[in-house]
Amino acid sequence: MTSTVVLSTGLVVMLIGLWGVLAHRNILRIIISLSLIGTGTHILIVAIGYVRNGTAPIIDRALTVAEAPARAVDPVPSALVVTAIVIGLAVTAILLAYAIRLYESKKTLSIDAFRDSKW
Amino acid sequence: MVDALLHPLNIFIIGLGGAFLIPLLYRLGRAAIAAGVVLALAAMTLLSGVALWRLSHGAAPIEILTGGARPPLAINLRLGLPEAIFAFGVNLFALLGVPYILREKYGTILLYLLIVMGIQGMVMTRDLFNLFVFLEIVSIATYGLLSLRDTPAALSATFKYLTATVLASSFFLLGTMLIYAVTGLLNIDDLIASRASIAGPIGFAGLIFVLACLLLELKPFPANGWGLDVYETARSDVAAMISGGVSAGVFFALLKLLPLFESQLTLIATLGAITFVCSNLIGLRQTRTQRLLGYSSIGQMALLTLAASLLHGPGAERMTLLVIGGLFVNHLFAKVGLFWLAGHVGEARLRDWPALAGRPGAIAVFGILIAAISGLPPFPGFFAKWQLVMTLASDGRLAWIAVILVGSLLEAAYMFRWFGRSVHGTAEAQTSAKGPVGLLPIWGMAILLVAGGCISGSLAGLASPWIVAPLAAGAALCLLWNLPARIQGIIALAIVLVGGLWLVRDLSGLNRLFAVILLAGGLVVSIGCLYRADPRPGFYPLLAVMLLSLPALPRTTTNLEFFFVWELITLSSYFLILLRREARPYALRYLLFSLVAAFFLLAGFAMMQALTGISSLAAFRAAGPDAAPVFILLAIGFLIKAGAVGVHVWLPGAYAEADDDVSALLSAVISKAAIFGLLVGTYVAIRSELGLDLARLLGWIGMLTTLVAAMLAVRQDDIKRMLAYSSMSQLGYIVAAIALMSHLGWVTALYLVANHLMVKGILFLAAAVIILRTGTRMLSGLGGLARPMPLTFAAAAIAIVAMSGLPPLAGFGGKWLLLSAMIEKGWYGPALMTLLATFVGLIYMARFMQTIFFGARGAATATAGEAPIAILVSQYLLIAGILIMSFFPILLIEPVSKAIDPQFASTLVWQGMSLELIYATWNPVPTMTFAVAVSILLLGLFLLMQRSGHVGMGARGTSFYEFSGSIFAALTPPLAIRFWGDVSAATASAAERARKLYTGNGQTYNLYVLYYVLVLYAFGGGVRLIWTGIP
Amino acid sequence: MSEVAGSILVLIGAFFHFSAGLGMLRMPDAFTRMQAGTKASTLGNALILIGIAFYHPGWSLKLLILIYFVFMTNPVSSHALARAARAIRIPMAGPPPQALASAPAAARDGA
Amino acid sequence: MMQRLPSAIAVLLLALIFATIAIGHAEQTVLRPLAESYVRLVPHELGAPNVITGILLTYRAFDTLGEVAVLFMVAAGVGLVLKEPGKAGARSASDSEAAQPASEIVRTAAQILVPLIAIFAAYIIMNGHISAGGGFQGGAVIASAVLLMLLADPSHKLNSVFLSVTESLAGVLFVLVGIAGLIFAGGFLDNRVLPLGQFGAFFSAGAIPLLSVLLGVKVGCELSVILDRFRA
Repeated sequence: MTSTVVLSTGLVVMLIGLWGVLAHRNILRIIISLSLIGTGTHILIVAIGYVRNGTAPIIDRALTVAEAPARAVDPVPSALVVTAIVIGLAVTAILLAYAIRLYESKKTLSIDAFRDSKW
Repeated sequence: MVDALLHPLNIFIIGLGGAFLIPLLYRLGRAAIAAGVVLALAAMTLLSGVALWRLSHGAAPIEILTGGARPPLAINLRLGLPEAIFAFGVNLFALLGVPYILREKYGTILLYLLIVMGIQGMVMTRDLFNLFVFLEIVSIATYGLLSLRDTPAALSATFKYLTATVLASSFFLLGTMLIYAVTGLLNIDDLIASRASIAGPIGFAGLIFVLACLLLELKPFPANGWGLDVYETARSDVAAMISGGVSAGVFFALLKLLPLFESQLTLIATLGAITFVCSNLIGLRQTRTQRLLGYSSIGQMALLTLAASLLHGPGAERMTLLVIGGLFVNHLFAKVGLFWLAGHVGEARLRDWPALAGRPGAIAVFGILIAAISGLPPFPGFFAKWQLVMTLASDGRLAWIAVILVGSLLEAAYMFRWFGRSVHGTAEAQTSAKGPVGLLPIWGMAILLVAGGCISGSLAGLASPWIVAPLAAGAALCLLWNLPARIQGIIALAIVLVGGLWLVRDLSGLNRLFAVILLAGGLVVSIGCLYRADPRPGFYPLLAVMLLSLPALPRTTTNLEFFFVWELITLSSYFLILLRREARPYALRYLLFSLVAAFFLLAGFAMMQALTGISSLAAFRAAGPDAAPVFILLAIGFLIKAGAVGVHVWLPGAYAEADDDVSALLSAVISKAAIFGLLVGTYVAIRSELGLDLARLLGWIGMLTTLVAAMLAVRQDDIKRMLAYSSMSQLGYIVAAIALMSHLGWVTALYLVANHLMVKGILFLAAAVIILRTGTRMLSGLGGLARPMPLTFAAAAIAIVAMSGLPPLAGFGGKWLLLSAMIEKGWYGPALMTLLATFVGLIYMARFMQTIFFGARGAATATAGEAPIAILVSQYLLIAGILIMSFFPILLIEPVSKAIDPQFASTLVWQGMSLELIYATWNPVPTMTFAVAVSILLLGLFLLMQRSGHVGMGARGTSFYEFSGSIFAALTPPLAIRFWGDVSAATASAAERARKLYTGNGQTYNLYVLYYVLVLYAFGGGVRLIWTGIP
Repeated sequence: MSEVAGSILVLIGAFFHFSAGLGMLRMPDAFTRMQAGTKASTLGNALILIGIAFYHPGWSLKLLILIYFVFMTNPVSSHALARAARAIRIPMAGPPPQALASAPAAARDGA
Repeated sequence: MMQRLPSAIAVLLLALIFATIAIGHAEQTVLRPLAESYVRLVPHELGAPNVITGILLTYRAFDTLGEVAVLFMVAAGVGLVLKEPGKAGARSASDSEAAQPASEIVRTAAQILVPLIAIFAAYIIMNGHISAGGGFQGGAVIASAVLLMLLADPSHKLNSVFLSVTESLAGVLFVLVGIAGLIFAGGFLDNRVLPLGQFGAFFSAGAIPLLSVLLGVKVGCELSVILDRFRA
């Protein structure tokens, strides 16, 4: 149940991001929307790894080695999400760098202004 | 130890470690970076090359483990044979392309190294999430490299590319995680093994999202505007990297995940087909080089996708490897080479490309790349397409073959149009092209293509060394490029003579006859080529390829060999035609119709092989009655090449506008290749029950061609056009003779072949002389040349008599044989048409002789002298042939008859008429008397008309010809021209409409991307899933 | 009992966060939005962290450091932002005085 | 505006697909085999209490290496995209105002916070194998300290040579540790080149802490470089 709520949240965040990519004209907003899509995916990844009544897969006083397989949540999505976040950050950085250059080239951030090549 | 050093894991260690080292090397200086990156790339190339070598010699796929654990726990990679091909190809191209980036900032070099590593990671990894990581490595490196060009257009294109690919990779991540949610697995092998458990809404959506990302990264129509913009605006070496490298990685990822998408295979193939056809269609309307190449790249990737999804299945691994490997290698090297060439030439617009003119080296490499990309021999794409079509035919998937061939034709159309326009310079061109050193990497690509072609040729079963003899001769002659033209020519003819004799040495029967006729005819007519002393770069190498291919054609024993040589003839003759600037549009038309013809042949061969399971041409003799469609396909193909009426529109232009000596070769010699093909193809019809009706149709087509072409010839004012239509007309007789499918018919056909070869050789060479000496080719400007050039006049007169069917020369015998054969079969209609056509033929031939050689001397003919010695030698050798054939017909007919015998002896078509009887009916007095009577009658008719004022002999004889010309004009409306014009206009307007999809707005492109995902979901089975899933 | 108290605190904190979000959306210009975002979320953060401390008393010290951290960073960042906004002369949405009385602020949201 | 309707339809249709996912999702009640073997094997074989770090730095270290490469490339790529820092003057008209020194509040806060953040970062990096944390997270925190420093002193020039050399060295060392695993342990990037030590101790879990530190340093440098490039 819990994870379904989180998962749905992730999906909704993705949808918001998608709508933003398609509806907003401002390049910065499009970039924000793209990273929203990424964030939604990250939420979803974490939700996928959840196991009912599970806890973080870190062996400490609260979780012994023996009971870990029964109580830990799936560690794989948690590991993957780190990678995914870093990649998302990397992509956003590149996008922003290009946004700066685009603004320099035409002094506007409206995506409609950047349709130089077509057909 | 050595094995450890050669382990492919080191590719990644070198790639990553090398990239991390570059900032440190930067502190040591530029030279250190250059050395480092070259070393790293060379090492990666070496590693993948060694692996490829071992794998191709039967070694087991190399497992690459990481993290000190076995696969499901840790990430593993695998280097099998397909992976090694891709990796080695990418490494080679990266190594050759390194000069383009060495002068950039070190950040660029680092990205370059990492993108090469990342592509190989995508190729080798067996972990779904690791695939995502490598996909991102490749994408981000691309984003960085794209910044090398920072015009406003390039920046906005990059931004569109960025948003679209980020969207796509978001779907990949989402899909990966959804698949993980269902299966708990990330290892691709495990996922494939437990494919059945990836079900339900989540698993299905996961699969579709992953598939969507991979397809989107391959830039499918119509969700690919962002990709095209980048291809157009990026620096050419970066565009090459995207087209060759990045796409390769993505495609391979798709290939290895394909077992997961088994229920979507048809959908993938359909989408690939749509992209392949549409992108090549739109390519027709492009005016900018790199965008054109972009459309072509997308088309090639779609073809790869199409092939991969169609071939997918158990037991198809080897075929998949051959087809996919061949297509990939071909695309990689050719497209990368073309992109580099675009960068080298530096002209963004296609119409600026004549800057290349006057640089034979650049044009040669350009031609190689264009031929390769269009799937012509001897390059890997040719063999790959061949095998793809063969496999599809054996599965009975004929519609897919049609799609592939249509798309290929469109691609060849714009590629060769581009090439044709670039070869001849304009006055103001010769601007910005750089020195020849920059061509070195591009030559590297060309050489790799040739090497790849050799390998895939031998894999495809093309093992005989003689098959490449024409190409070897051409290549050898290329080395003599700086010798004077005539010396080159003599060497070329010597090589052809030696090579040709070697080729025909152990042939027998009909094949030997044809080989000897084609070789001897080609050599003799080619002597005429020596009259030109001006350097024509590439002429003699191409001539050698063509002349050696002609006798090689009868030598072929398998359908692949035949098709290979056939395409060589097409290609070399196209290049020869293109040598003359004015021939440009006609050369393109020639090539396109030749390719259509070739594709019909390909389809026919494929069906034949599917029917009989034999790749040998002997299959034609053993074909059963179900081979009728094969016969139809082959007959259409050969008829197009023979210039049958309706599909003849390529012929007059190509024959008339090519260089004068090339025209002679085309008409006299090359056209006979189609006749040989038709003979081979007709074997099929002989055996099939439908065959006889079809043969009758063929006969009618032949006679109609003869008649229409003769009428058209009368109307021409241009000598060469008149001769071109005359060739078409004569070919019609031959087609009709073959269609008779009787012993007598075939003897006639061969007799006519030899006759026409010699006659048309003489006449076209005469035309060449006239044009050379007078500077005009219009009948209206000529006249009275008999006196200044008596030898030419004599030669032409003999040729005309031999062609017209007047006794006593060979043409008479041919006509007589033809009529006898037709009467024998009861074909009275065609026989009547033969007579009619002969009469019409007489009109234009008389006009030809009369206008040129008699009457008042035209303005242009005042200073004319006798023909050059080379042409006279050639002509009089041919005349010797005519005389021998006329007076000793037995010398030709007996071997012909013997050669045909074995084939007909086994059939029942030959209705017992003996050879002696033929001679008996031909030689006696009544025959001769009848012939003379007819001639006298015709002459009388002619004189009568002249006296009654219809024909003014003295007044240049124009009014009669105008009169008859106008009648024939009414009888032959330009239906074919109009039809083909409409076809081409319709294609162009379809392309124009399709490209309006690309609005240039990045947001619209994102919308397309999203809709693409939705369509994939819906047609991949999602509608049913939602329908049943949500009651 | 302490869990109920903690829950209430977390809930109140969440409410402040919500109002911070609302303020970001509805406030007319950069400065007022910044103010809404900073103030409400600082308080919200603190309340939530205190609420968590009720759940896990053992974490109190760490949470206290966190609260300190939030109190340090939030105002500083919003200050820096505001200063930057003023430096590049982002206009303030100052309504004319007479309009202030009649029209509700919501009608002029800057979205 | 013409696109609003098709966009809305597209998003709605995608929402329908997403709805099937949300409806079809069933929370797991037990770990699946692969996940379970990770939970069992990481403490046992790798000696790392934090299973996630164990996965990240050994079993899926190849991914991590790729990620490092991604960040490395972004640092280079952003530099390429935003080339010619000399053109910064043309970049915005209000450049002169933007370059004014930071206010005292920011400077003071930076003085207090930067050391705090740095300590926190070190803690996160060094405890990655024992508790929540790790190289990436720590590296990001380092970068936030750098960002704060830059805010406090906008004219401050980062020592980009130092950063790039450090970053490269860290990367090279990471690969070298991987090669060491290839030679001395089970395979490329195997952490068992160093003794596993006592479970849960600070120096334990083989090469994981070392890799963590390298990662933290590298990520911190890379992010700082990226920030610096954007500032230009």
